[in-house]
Amino acid sequence: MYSQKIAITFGKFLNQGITMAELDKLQNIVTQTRRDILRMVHDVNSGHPGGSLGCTEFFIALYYEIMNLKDDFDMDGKEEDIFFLSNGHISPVWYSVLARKGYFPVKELETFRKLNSRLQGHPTTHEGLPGIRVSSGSLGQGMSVAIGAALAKKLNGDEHLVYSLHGDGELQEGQNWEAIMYAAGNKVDNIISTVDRNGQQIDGPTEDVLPLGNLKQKFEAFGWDVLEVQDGNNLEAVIKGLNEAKSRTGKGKPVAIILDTVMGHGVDFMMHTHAWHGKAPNDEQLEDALSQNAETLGDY
Amino acid sequence: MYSQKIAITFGKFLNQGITMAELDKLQNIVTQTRRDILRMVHDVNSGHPGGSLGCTEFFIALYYEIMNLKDDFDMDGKEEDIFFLSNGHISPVWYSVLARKGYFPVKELETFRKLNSRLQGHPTTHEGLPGIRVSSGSLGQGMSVAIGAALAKKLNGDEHLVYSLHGDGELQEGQNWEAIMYAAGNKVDNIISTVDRNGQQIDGPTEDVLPLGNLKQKFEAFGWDVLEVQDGNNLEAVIKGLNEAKSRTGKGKPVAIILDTVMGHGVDFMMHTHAWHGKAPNDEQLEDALSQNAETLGDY
Amino acid sequence: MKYTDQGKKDTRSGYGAAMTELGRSHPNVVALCADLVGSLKIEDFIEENPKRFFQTGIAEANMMGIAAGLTIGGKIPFASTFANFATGRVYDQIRQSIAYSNKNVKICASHAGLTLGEDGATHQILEDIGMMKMLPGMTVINPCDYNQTKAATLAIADYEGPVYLRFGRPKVANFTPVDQKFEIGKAVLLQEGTDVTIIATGHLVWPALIAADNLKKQGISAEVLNLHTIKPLDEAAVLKSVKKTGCVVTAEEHNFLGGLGESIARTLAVQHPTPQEFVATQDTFGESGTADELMDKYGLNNKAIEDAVVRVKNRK
Amino acid sequence: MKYTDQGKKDTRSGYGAAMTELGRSHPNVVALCADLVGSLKIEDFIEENPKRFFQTGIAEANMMGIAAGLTIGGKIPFASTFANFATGRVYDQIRQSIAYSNKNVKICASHAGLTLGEDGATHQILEDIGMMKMLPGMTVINPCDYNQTKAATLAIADYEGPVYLRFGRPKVANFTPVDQKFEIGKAVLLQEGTDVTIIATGHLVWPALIAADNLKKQGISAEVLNLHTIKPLDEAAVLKSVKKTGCVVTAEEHNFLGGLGESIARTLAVQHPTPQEFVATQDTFGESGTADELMDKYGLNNKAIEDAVVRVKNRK
Ligand SMILES: Cc1ncc(C[n+]2csc(CCOP(=O)(O)OP(=O)(O)O)c2C)c(N)n1
Ligand SMILES: Cc1ncc(C[n+]2csc(CCOP(=O)(O)OP(=O)(O)O)c2C)c(N)n1
Ligand SMILES: [Mg+2]
Ligand SMILES: [Mg+2]
Repeated sequence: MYSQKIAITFGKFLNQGITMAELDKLQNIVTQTRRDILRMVHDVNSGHPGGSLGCTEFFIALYYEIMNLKDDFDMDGKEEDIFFLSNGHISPVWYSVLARKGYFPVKELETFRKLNSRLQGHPTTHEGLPGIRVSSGSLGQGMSVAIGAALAKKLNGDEHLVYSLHGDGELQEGQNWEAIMYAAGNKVDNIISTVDRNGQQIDGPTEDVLPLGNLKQKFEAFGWDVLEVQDGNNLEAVIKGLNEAKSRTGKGKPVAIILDTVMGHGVDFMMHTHAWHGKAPNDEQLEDALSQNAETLGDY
Repeated sequence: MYSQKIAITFGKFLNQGITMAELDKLQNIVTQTRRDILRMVHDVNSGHPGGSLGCTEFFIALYYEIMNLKDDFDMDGKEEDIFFLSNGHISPVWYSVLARKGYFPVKELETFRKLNSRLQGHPTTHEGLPGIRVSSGSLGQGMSVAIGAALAKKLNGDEHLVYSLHGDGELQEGQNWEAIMYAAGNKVDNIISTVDRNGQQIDGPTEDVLPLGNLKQKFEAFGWDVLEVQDGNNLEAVIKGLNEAKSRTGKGKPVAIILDTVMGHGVDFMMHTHAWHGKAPNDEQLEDALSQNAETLGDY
Repeated sequence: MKYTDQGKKDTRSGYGAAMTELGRSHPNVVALCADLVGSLKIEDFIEENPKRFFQTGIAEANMMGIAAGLTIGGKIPFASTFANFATGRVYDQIRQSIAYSNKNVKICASHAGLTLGEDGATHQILEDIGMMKMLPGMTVINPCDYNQTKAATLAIADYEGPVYLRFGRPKVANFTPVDQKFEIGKAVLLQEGTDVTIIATGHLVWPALIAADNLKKQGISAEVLNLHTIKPLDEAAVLKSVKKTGCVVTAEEHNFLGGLGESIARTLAVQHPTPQEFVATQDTFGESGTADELMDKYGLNNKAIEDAVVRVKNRK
Repeated sequence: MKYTDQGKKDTRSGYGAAMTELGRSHPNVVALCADLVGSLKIEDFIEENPKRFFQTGIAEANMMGIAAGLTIGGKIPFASTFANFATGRVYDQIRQSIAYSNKNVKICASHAGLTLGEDGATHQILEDIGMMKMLPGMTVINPCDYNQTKAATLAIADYEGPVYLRFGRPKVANFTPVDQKFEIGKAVLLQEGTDVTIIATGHLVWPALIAADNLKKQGISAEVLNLHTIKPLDEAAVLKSVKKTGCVVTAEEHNFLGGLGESIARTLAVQHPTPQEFVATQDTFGESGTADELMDKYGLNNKAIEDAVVRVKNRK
């Protein structure tokens, strides 16, 4: 079961290194996840590969090295770390990681975005998919929910952490800044919110569409402790960054990670452009993309 | 008509002083406005004196010294400066100023918050009250509207400015930060947005309710040019601040004024507390309050 | 009349009183508010349970999201503010993070309708019932007086699932029995009659009773249903009554578009087409004025109900 | 059938095409979008009028406020995004800054209803008609095909006042005459009949025509009204038809709560109580799937309309 691995690796880091062998193993999972993403969106000719591919290392780091998870999924998530995906459109990467961690059968990935599936276009609790605690898809709502869950943990005397992920374009939604202001003002210091700073959104580069500028400065002006992780597609760097963030929790400030990623990472023709934000590859493109990410753990 | 005064004073300042005699005259209007506010809210035993009293100097400065206004009111406001009140609950001060500037009969102030009045609890265009261009009252919407009007001015080649006023508590609404991000990103540099930094909101001091912290730093992190005016209840300081802000327009950045005011200013027992945010004085309290603000121009 | 006013009280104070009780009886109940603690009458809850209260400042969207998050970990959040800011301001947040996510959040909304008075139209939501009833899985409740609001607040704490509870600001007749249990989704037959069914909700229930009384003097026998739960709709009670009387007047402090009246019209159109009249606002915004002035001007009183009854009876 | 599909097209492209024309003909028309330019098909407008386009990023509330502000100075803003984010996300902003302020803003919403498909429930608003119809002064339009969406977009530019225009993503039959002028508030009688009135809007109009055709083969004569304007409601057209046929089926890509169906039920309850059946979603969220799969699963097709007709005829 997925928690086995966790039982072994949990608590191992915190300013410690990770062995090359372990990294290799995780890297294989990263590659397989990319294949899953590509095959899922291709199969239904819809969905969001760009952000998913860019956040793959983050998800693998989080679920395999960072979070302390219980054996079985329950909605309350007491006495374990919990994660919220606010930018719900990158559901493919989450579904792949959840499936391969054992939350539900890997085979079920083939139902993605199809009628009667638990793997809805955007993540939802409505169909009872294990691993998911709130619906997302309409942007800008996830940080508020994560804060609520973090407050519940405090009330419950539960020292585990709450993680959340947000698109950079998503930060244009004002609700985020309500949440950001709230979390700092109320010392919600058991939350680590990561921003997928890929610099892209649907209509183009974020700085063309509506400049976000210096996000570190903005979060800091709102009272957060902010960490910038430059290479968000380097697994080791991501793990290190997340561990560093972890070490900054419990100090009276919420913690943000500005994670520089490349949209479409791992597929050369999808990288550095918003073109693949929400577009699936055709047969030929899929073949090309998969050839750049060789099967490691077996396709679903 | 109200524009006469303007015709004389417009363009006089911009880093210039104001004579003592002129100041005295304006100060008299300030005092009368305070009387109007108090009498209006007392009469209907409802409305918001605290913020109104705190922003009186701002309104008098704006309408008598700063804005360039046309003779007659029209909705489009082309070729004149225009003003938006986002924190609509402080309508009493605006109504008094508009009436005494000639937008509508001073006598009409006595209809405030009564059935069938044009002077609704919160400002509205719905009843056709001259001087008002959009409804407010539901907080957080005014800056977006002001930006829209500023963009229209740019499209129309109209070099006049757009002014807006916002409560400090109001800045907790996320829509403001959407607007703040937009205005900077799109170089809306024909807008001057003032924040009534009275440090109070309904449930208490802003820093207790939900800390706003350093507002200058926040606006600057979002790309605005920010001016702090320490004594927002000193008419000269306010005029100076507004003129300084004016001189900073047209330089590629939206301009914000953080105006330190005292809620309830001018009435000793109303000052420095949120208690009078939305409460009317009783008969005795009114008498006391009016005795601190002697009639100058004649009550309505 | 068989009901007597035990003394005028505001329904929001019924909410506040119940919150105080829930604070003592239900350790998992938490409260949220967006800078309107005094208006929501939850000072006692906060004083007794400071750690179980979350002040979000003027940020209703964030409040709804935090409420959703608090359910994860077993809390039962009561998120409260003015009705406009508890619905229209945050519809999409309620929709996704609460309704579609099936979170056990209680959205508690004061100052609904016209009767908050002088603040005027920006604060007078007349569309909240319509909005909330359209959300799949949402329970929509509009109690009629202090006692019933208190009972409803207690009841929804023990009900699992999202709820919209709507109440108001003015002091109105408090006439339901102090110990009457609140049954979600079950209309209360207040008065039996044979000539017409009056289905009222919220602040219109008391005027409906007065109307029934006045109508009796004119020889018209009106049945009065207190439809405190607009969703799920007690179709059985509605149909039973309407089949007997043959015509219906609905009365609500809401736009006649989208509200309780249209729910009844729909139910009847599908099951038993019946002449109906709507006592409701007529697709206008509200305005400043006292509660009573407004109810009179916008035709939300016993007189309007009586007139509607006469109209609808003639259409049988 | 007397209508022929001129070739399947998406209604949103009708919007885009009209925007291109308005860009050339109406110098005061400006466009806004919240990071969904491609989905709204306004690339041509933007290319030809870069200064008259405002990209707000993912900030719909701000977009609505800016649109309101742009009217001050004489602009005619077309603010466009997905229907969910154009309504529920910004209801209070529309309410105060646009509707209550009576601003000449056109809210143009694509991807309404189920038929946007795979994105699922968070994007599938089925409550927008209900929300927008409850706003005093709002005009609510849901055209049925590419040609009509284009005509409606052109028409609202010349109409003074706030408008909600709702259209969709899938390619559907394009069958209304290419040069048919769009008359706001005037239902189009597509097919005369005597046994039943089918009142359809949006994507349900074409299925309604197919249903009428099939019903004819069974000897049932159905009248079909294209009710493209839900508000103001063409009560005269509705009543005229229903008084003739004696029963009605409403069909809409919307929750049966709060939408067109309830508007009809209300109108009839007050003026002419009539058996009615609702073809609409049954108070559920949507889900992922292709447009066709979803319309079938949720009972929004000609078959569902035919069944409803048979049911309602038996209730006459
Ligand atoms: C409230 C809301 N508005 C608009 C959308 C449509 N939308 C989906 S993804 C997206 C762009 C998101 O940009 P970003 O957060 O940077 O994610 P990325 O494209 O980098 O994956 C938009 C506008 C939405 N889902 N929710
Ligand atoms: C969206 C919204 N939420 C809540 C309210 C209720 N309300 C009116 S004034 C106010 C406090 C405003 O604080 P601030 O902006 O600092 O104004 P001040 O009290 O200083 O006048 C609140 C919460 C409102 N009008 N609009
Ligand atoms: Mg991005
Ligand atoms: Mg303040």
